[in-house]
Amino acid sequence: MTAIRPYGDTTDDGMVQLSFTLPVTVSERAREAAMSIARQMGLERPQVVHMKGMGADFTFFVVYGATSVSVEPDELEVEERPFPLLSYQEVNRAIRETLKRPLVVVGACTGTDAHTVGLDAILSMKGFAGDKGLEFYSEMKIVNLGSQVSPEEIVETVEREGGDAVLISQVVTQRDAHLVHLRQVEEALVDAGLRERVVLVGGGPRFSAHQAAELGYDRIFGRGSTPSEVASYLASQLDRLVEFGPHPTTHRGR
Amino acid sequence: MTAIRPYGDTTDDGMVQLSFTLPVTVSERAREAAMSIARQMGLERPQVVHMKGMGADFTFFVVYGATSVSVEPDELEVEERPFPLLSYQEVNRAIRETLKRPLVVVGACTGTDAHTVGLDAILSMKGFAGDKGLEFYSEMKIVNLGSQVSPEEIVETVEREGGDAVLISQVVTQRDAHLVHLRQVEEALVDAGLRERVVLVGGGPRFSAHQAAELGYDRIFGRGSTPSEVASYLASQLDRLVEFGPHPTTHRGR
Amino acid sequence: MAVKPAFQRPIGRLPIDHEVVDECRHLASEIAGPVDALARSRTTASIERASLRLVGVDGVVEGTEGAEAFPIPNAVVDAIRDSVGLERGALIPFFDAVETGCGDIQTTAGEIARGERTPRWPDGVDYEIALERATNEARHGVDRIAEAAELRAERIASVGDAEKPWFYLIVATGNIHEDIPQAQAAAREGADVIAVIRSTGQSLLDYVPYGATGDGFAGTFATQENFRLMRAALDEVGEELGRYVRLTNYASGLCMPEIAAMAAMERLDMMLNDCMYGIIFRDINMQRTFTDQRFSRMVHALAGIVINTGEDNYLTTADAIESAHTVLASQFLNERLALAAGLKDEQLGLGHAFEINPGAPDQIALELAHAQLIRECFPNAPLKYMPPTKHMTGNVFQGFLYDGMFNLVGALTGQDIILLGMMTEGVHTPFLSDRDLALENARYVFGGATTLAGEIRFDADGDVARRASQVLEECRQMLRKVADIGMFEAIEAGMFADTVRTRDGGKGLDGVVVRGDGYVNPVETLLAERVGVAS
Amino acid sequence: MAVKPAFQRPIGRLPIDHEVVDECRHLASEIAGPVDALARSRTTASIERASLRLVGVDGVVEGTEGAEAFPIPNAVVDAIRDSVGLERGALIPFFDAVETGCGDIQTTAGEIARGERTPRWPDGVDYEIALERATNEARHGVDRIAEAAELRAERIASVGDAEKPWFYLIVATGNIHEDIPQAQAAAREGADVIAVIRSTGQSLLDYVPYGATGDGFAGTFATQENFRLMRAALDEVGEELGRYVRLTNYASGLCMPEIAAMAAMERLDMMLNDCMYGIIFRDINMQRTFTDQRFSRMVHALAGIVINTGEDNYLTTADAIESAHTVLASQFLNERLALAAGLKDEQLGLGHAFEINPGAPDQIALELAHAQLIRECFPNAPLKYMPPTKHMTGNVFQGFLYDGMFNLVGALTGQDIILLGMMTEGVHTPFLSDRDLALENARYVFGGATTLAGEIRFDADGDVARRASQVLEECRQMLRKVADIGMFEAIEAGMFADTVRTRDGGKGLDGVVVRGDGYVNPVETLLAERVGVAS
Ligand code: B12
Ligand code: B12
Ligand SMILES: Cc1ncc(COP(=O)(O)O)c(C=O)c1O
Ligand SMILES: Cc1ncc(COP(=O)(O)O)c(C=O)c1O
Repeated sequence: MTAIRPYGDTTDDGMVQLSFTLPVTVSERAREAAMSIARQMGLERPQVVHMKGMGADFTFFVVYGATSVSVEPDELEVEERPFPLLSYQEVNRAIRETLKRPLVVVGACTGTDAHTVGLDAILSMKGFAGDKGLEFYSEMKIVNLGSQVSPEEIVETVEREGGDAVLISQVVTQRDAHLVHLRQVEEALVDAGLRERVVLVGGGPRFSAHQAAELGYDRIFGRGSTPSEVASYLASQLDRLVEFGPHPTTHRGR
Repeated sequence: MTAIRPYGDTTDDGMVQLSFTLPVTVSERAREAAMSIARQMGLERPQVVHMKGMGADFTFFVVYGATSVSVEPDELEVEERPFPLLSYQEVNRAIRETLKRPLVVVGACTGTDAHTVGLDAILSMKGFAGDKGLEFYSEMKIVNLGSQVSPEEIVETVEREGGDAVLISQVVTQRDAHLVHLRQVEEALVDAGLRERVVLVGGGPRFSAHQAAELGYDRIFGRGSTPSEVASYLASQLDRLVEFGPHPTTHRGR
Repeated sequence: MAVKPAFQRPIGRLPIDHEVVDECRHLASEIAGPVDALARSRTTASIERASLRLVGVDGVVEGTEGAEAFPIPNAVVDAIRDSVGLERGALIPFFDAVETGCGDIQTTAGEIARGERTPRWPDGVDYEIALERATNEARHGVDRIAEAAELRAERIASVGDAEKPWFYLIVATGNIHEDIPQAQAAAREGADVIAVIRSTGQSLLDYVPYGATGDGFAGTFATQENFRLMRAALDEVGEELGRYVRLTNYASGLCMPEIAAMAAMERLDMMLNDCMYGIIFRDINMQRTFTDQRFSRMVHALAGIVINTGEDNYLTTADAIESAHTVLASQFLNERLALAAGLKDEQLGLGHAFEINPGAPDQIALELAHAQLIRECFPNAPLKYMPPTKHMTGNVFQGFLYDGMFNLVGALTGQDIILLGMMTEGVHTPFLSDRDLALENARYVFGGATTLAGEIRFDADGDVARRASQVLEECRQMLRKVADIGMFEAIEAGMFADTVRTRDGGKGLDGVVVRGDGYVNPVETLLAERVGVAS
Repeated sequence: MAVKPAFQRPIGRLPIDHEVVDECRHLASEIAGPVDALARSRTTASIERASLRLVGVDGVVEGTEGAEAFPIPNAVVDAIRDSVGLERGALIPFFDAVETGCGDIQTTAGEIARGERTPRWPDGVDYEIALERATNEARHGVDRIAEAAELRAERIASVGDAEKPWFYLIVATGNIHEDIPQAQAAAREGADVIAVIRSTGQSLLDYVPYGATGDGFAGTFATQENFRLMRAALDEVGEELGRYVRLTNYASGLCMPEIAAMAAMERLDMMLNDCMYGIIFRDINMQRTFTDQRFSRMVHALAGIVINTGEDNYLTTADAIESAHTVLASQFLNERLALAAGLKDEQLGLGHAFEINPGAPDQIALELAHAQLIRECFPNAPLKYMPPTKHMTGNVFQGFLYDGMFNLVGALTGQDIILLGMMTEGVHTPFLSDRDLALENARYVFGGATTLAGEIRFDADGDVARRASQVLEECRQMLRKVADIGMFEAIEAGMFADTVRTRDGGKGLDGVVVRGDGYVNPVETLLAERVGVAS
């Protein structure tokens, strides 16, 4: 398949819609400034179709124009899910046969983030979009710490409960809060010498799978993820867990 | 003043909103394709916040991201109106004193364009946004040919009426209809040897003053133009008209 | 896609005076009488061409092509006009040529077009022979129209019909091959009706372009082949969706009768057809338009086509508050002239629009009043409600909201056909995504508010009720004036859209012919007979 | 900007059973009784700190800075807790130190904070002296609160007040210096109320950050200095616009009493203050929150501050149709506990929200039913209506439409305070342009539909009326259950938002102290006296 371009109403017309604010008083000069921004972004014959002053110091613009960039979808490497999607039974069986004990999952919203709906969608019975949550899996033990949990509490819990998987949720992204907070948990686990013993998973609406490496996580789930995807992923990591043998602290945990 | 950048909620964050369609089936691959388009347009850390399939062959995207481009408004040359804005009386006086006869204005929507509201806004008594139209000026004679007028009819009318100014409106821009049609009128006037004798003015919502030269027009008016601006412009061109002396055909015209 | 809640037409919600409504209807038929009489006393080049097309004349003169291709029906009618004149119609001279020639319709038409044969007016037996052949062929032609209606009914019965309200979307790329995928995408996302907008200026062409075209400006040429291609594409997607997808085009213009005939033959489902649009908005001669609209409407009537009238156009130039009553007045006239041409109430897609200045105080309340008033005046008509256009700017966000409020008023007042607004109305002809967003908008609003139509009431002495009665009264006053001076005089006096048109001015007068005695047009006679109106 | 049409609160539009409403009120006071008793029998570290702040203790301990700066009021209360305990309140030990020391409040506070002096419990004359000084200073402090109310009234009288409904907009950059220009731009485009959202997690801090801050996450720290700066900026733009612009912040959290006091001193106009939000949504100990909410509400009452309750939060986690009645139930409880703390009906900005799934059938009709029901139940409260959030996605166009329908329902049901929705709710904290578009949206809808509020009626046995009665009945059932088992037990049983909280669980219990006999707090006593409730 060949390269494609944005489509307005004719193949390859390249039409896109753009809107933005400039910190400048509304005026013809402002319009030209917007045109210049649009051109610098590669739009041909851009049209400022709307210009509105907001207070004395800002102006909002809506622009339409044609971009010449194109993309070959087939050339892109899109990561296909590197693990098979399993059924409820398959996941339970895998845990029973490979791990030979319940899989302990510790979940939390860390830092100052109090958005628990996403994490609950993955963990709680109720689940998400008709897909039951991890609490529903007979072979898993879920410890849902809820919101605004500090890295220290998470580490303690992993030790106490003998956590196999750690699930961290971050929803607030302003000023990169989500990256900062995920890293803090990862570091705390490293410091506690637990990092290799657990499957570390992060998630939230503004993440994409790519980011796992840079954050030091085993896997990252983005918007719309389902519990079964998460369960299937955990099942795919069981061998690794077995390798490490039982948690040193597990017995305390039970 | 220094360079400015698009403003989301923090100075210089460079945030812009973008939306477009790609002729591809909705999928993760489609999302990546959109990301690629956004990056090629210079957006840093673009986020595809919305992706929707439209039928089987197209997908719509909404993207937010930060652009690094900036602009220095003061550096831009913005054409300041090259003629003074005159009052109703001043315009009439100028015509009386300089031209010493009524100024004959021929207006038309040419080609297949039937959008007369814009031209009427400039020509008719009623005018535009509370600003009376050219018919209201005692020293002007207005011949409004209305819609879908051929270049030939326009030339004939200019000859018959002894037109001093020719006002052409074009609203439909699809497939550059407006440019094509304006040029046709200009060429017809050239062929008839009338081009230098008349002030040739074009207008429509999608034009900008810049385009006059390339189209061979004396002046182009864009969206939101007012009759007084047009009247003032015509008044600024009287000397030129005088130079050419009376229209060869004028007498036939009266 | 969310299923539409049960559609209903809320009636009896406003305390309007029905005697005033009755008087308006009475005035309208008084006014329409002379117009219909004029139409029955004349024929036009386009009516004769349409009749020839219905008996099988088609194609273009060799050597001519593209948008400029010269149609054989035009060549034949011109030849007949130049030889024997059109006062007695074109069919007799034409079938005389067929019968005295090789007997084949298309071949003979080609010969006449190339000037190889000169038509004559036959007498005696020749006349009888020509008349008999003409009558037989006319019967086939008229049957073909009726069959289109049956075929539509069958298809709907087999694939299933769309629920009301019908979401009506426009495609306008200029190229039928871009139009098709866009129309199909729209249908898949919920469009019930697809309208292919015509290229600018086609309405002023005195012939119909030929074949599949890709060179329209801001619209695609209306050609029989383009009709066929789009109808087939929609049938295909209709099968896929289990929902019959309707197709619309524009009859108005210098070729109303011919385009109406083509639409009937290609099984289009709706046609823009207004008794005055051409006169007021395209400066087409009034005798031409009045005569053509009658013939084209008889064709629509028999073909089971729903007509869409163009009252929305009044509000694109005039103020929607000041001129609200002109819309209503025009609807009463369109209704009357439609019934006179054999159309049934169920075929009257009377048009109106949501065009009040968004900055005007209480605009939403006023739009509700206007839309509900029209609903109450025409309880059995499938009303066509048009979205905001004039006040749409480049602020596509705000525009999307206006379209949402339009949808809401449409839902609350039970409008049947909803022409979905485009957020980019103020910018460009619709993008594929504009249409898709418009459908999402409509699904949300109609899904959420349709049942309210059944249970909302308006305070009997509130502003909405007051406004509705006021508009109705202004309409009565206007119709009384028109009735006083007569329709032609009213148009000459600029009483419609402040536009002055004279009886003999405008385009296309040369194509109007007063029927001489001995005028014969079996197609027209049979049509009138079938739809039950005087020929 | 279009002027708002005359605001009205449509009442008596639904045939709801007012005996049920009365029973709900009755049940609410039954339920609230023990809660108020508990609050009157306890004090908290934050109440004592708030009292100290009101008598003039401020500042942070030298050497500590930024978001981590440790406030002197905390240091003083900690010192008193460690020396003599808080059972009898902090004011007597503190003023004893003042009187036996240099006599200056702030100096003495500094000394105690630095550990240079250890507070003691004075006896005999010393006690009398300390009490007298405490009482005098308390009187000044309480006067200062009352003066804020007067000053507001004067300013409104001089610059002019905003018309209802009030458009409420949020700024949330994290940096007060970015917040200010954005708030001013919003005010210039029509914002009547500006809310500065707090940095995430501030509600769990057991101290109030100090000074002007720029390092908040998704919100700006609530500090007295930030309050002052924004209030001044809004006064400035208010002068310019000839319209008093209101300022809002959040009291809820571990420092409710202190933030309430700061808000009063800096003349904020509204405060988010809910009797249960901290317990349910922030896992703050219930004794702490119930005790703190009472003190903070007495402060608001005297300061003429309108409280905003947080019922909208129930719908961000639960389904808006299933849980509609929980919103109403919570409103009855918030109302009761507010009146018990001296607030007047006009100060009760009871919250609710437009959160029904946009895909649900008849969602617009259902939202109308819910909003109108609440309007009918609380005819004198300045209701605060919250926009869609949960179902807002990255489709900003569709989101803009949802916000428009929210505005419409707000207009039709006469909601007083409209928190304008952001089309980018599903994406990021508001951009400056998001706010401006939201205002344009609101001007259009309220300008166009407000008068309809006066004249729309609903079919007495239609879905809207039926739905309203159903929700009211479900609310009664819930309140009956709560009344049966008691409030604390109900929360322990997870009857609110399916969230289980125990009496001794959650954050901040360590700051709760049962008042011993001999508890003295002139600030609290005077406040109760002034607002006319039992101390
Ligand atoms: C509900 C909500 C709230 C509720 C939260 C209730 C609760 N108990 O969770 C309340 C009202 C308390 C709230 C408060 C605030 N909120 Co809030 N809130 C939302 C809202 C409306 C919906 C979020 C939601 O529930 N989504 C539904 C869930 C199912 O989706 P999800 O979180 O994406 O989760 C899915 C995936 O991401 C993934 N996933 C998520 N986590 C994890 C974890 C793992 C391990 C895995 C595998 C997968 C996974 O799986 C889930 C299922 O598919 C959004 C706006 C919006 N429409 O998105 C704003 C939003 C998230 N909130 C926002 C803000 C700023 C706040 C506040 C900070 C505002 C303030 N200063 O007061 C406060 C403070 C809260 C805090 N301290 O963090 C912003 C965040 C902006 C940003 N990008 O930084 C948003 C986007 C609104 C906005 N535009 O401003 N909020
Ligand atoms: C009203 C209208 C109509 C009316 C026109 C009635 C009439 N007598 O004019 C009707 C219903 C007939 C109509 C029909 C069509 N329309 Co139309 N119409 C509009 C609409 C809604 C408003 C235009 C308008 O009146 N603006 C108000 C005037 C005052 O503004 P203006 O034209 O910009 O004029 C100002 C300036 O531009 C300037 N100016 C303009 N001309 C001149 C000339 C001179 C000399 C000077 C100095 C200044 C000047 O001064 C004016 C005052 O400031 C626009 C959508 C929109 N909201 O813009 C679509 C629009 C212009 N129409 C459009 C189309 C495609 C059509 C059709 C071709 C559709 C079809 N295929 O059927 C038809 C055919 C008409 C034809 N043959 O040209 C498209 C054009 C797309 C494009 N950019 O190419 C638009 C943008 C709608 C859309 N998004 O699809 N239309
Ligand atoms: C009744 C009617 N006919 C035809 C048209 C289109 O006409 P034209 O093709 O002349 O632009 C319209 C457009 O609004 C209309 O309302
Ligand atoms: C009543 C109430 N208080 C406080 C807040 C903000 O709380 P926090 O600062 O804990 O996010 C909200 C937010 O929705 C609220 O509704």
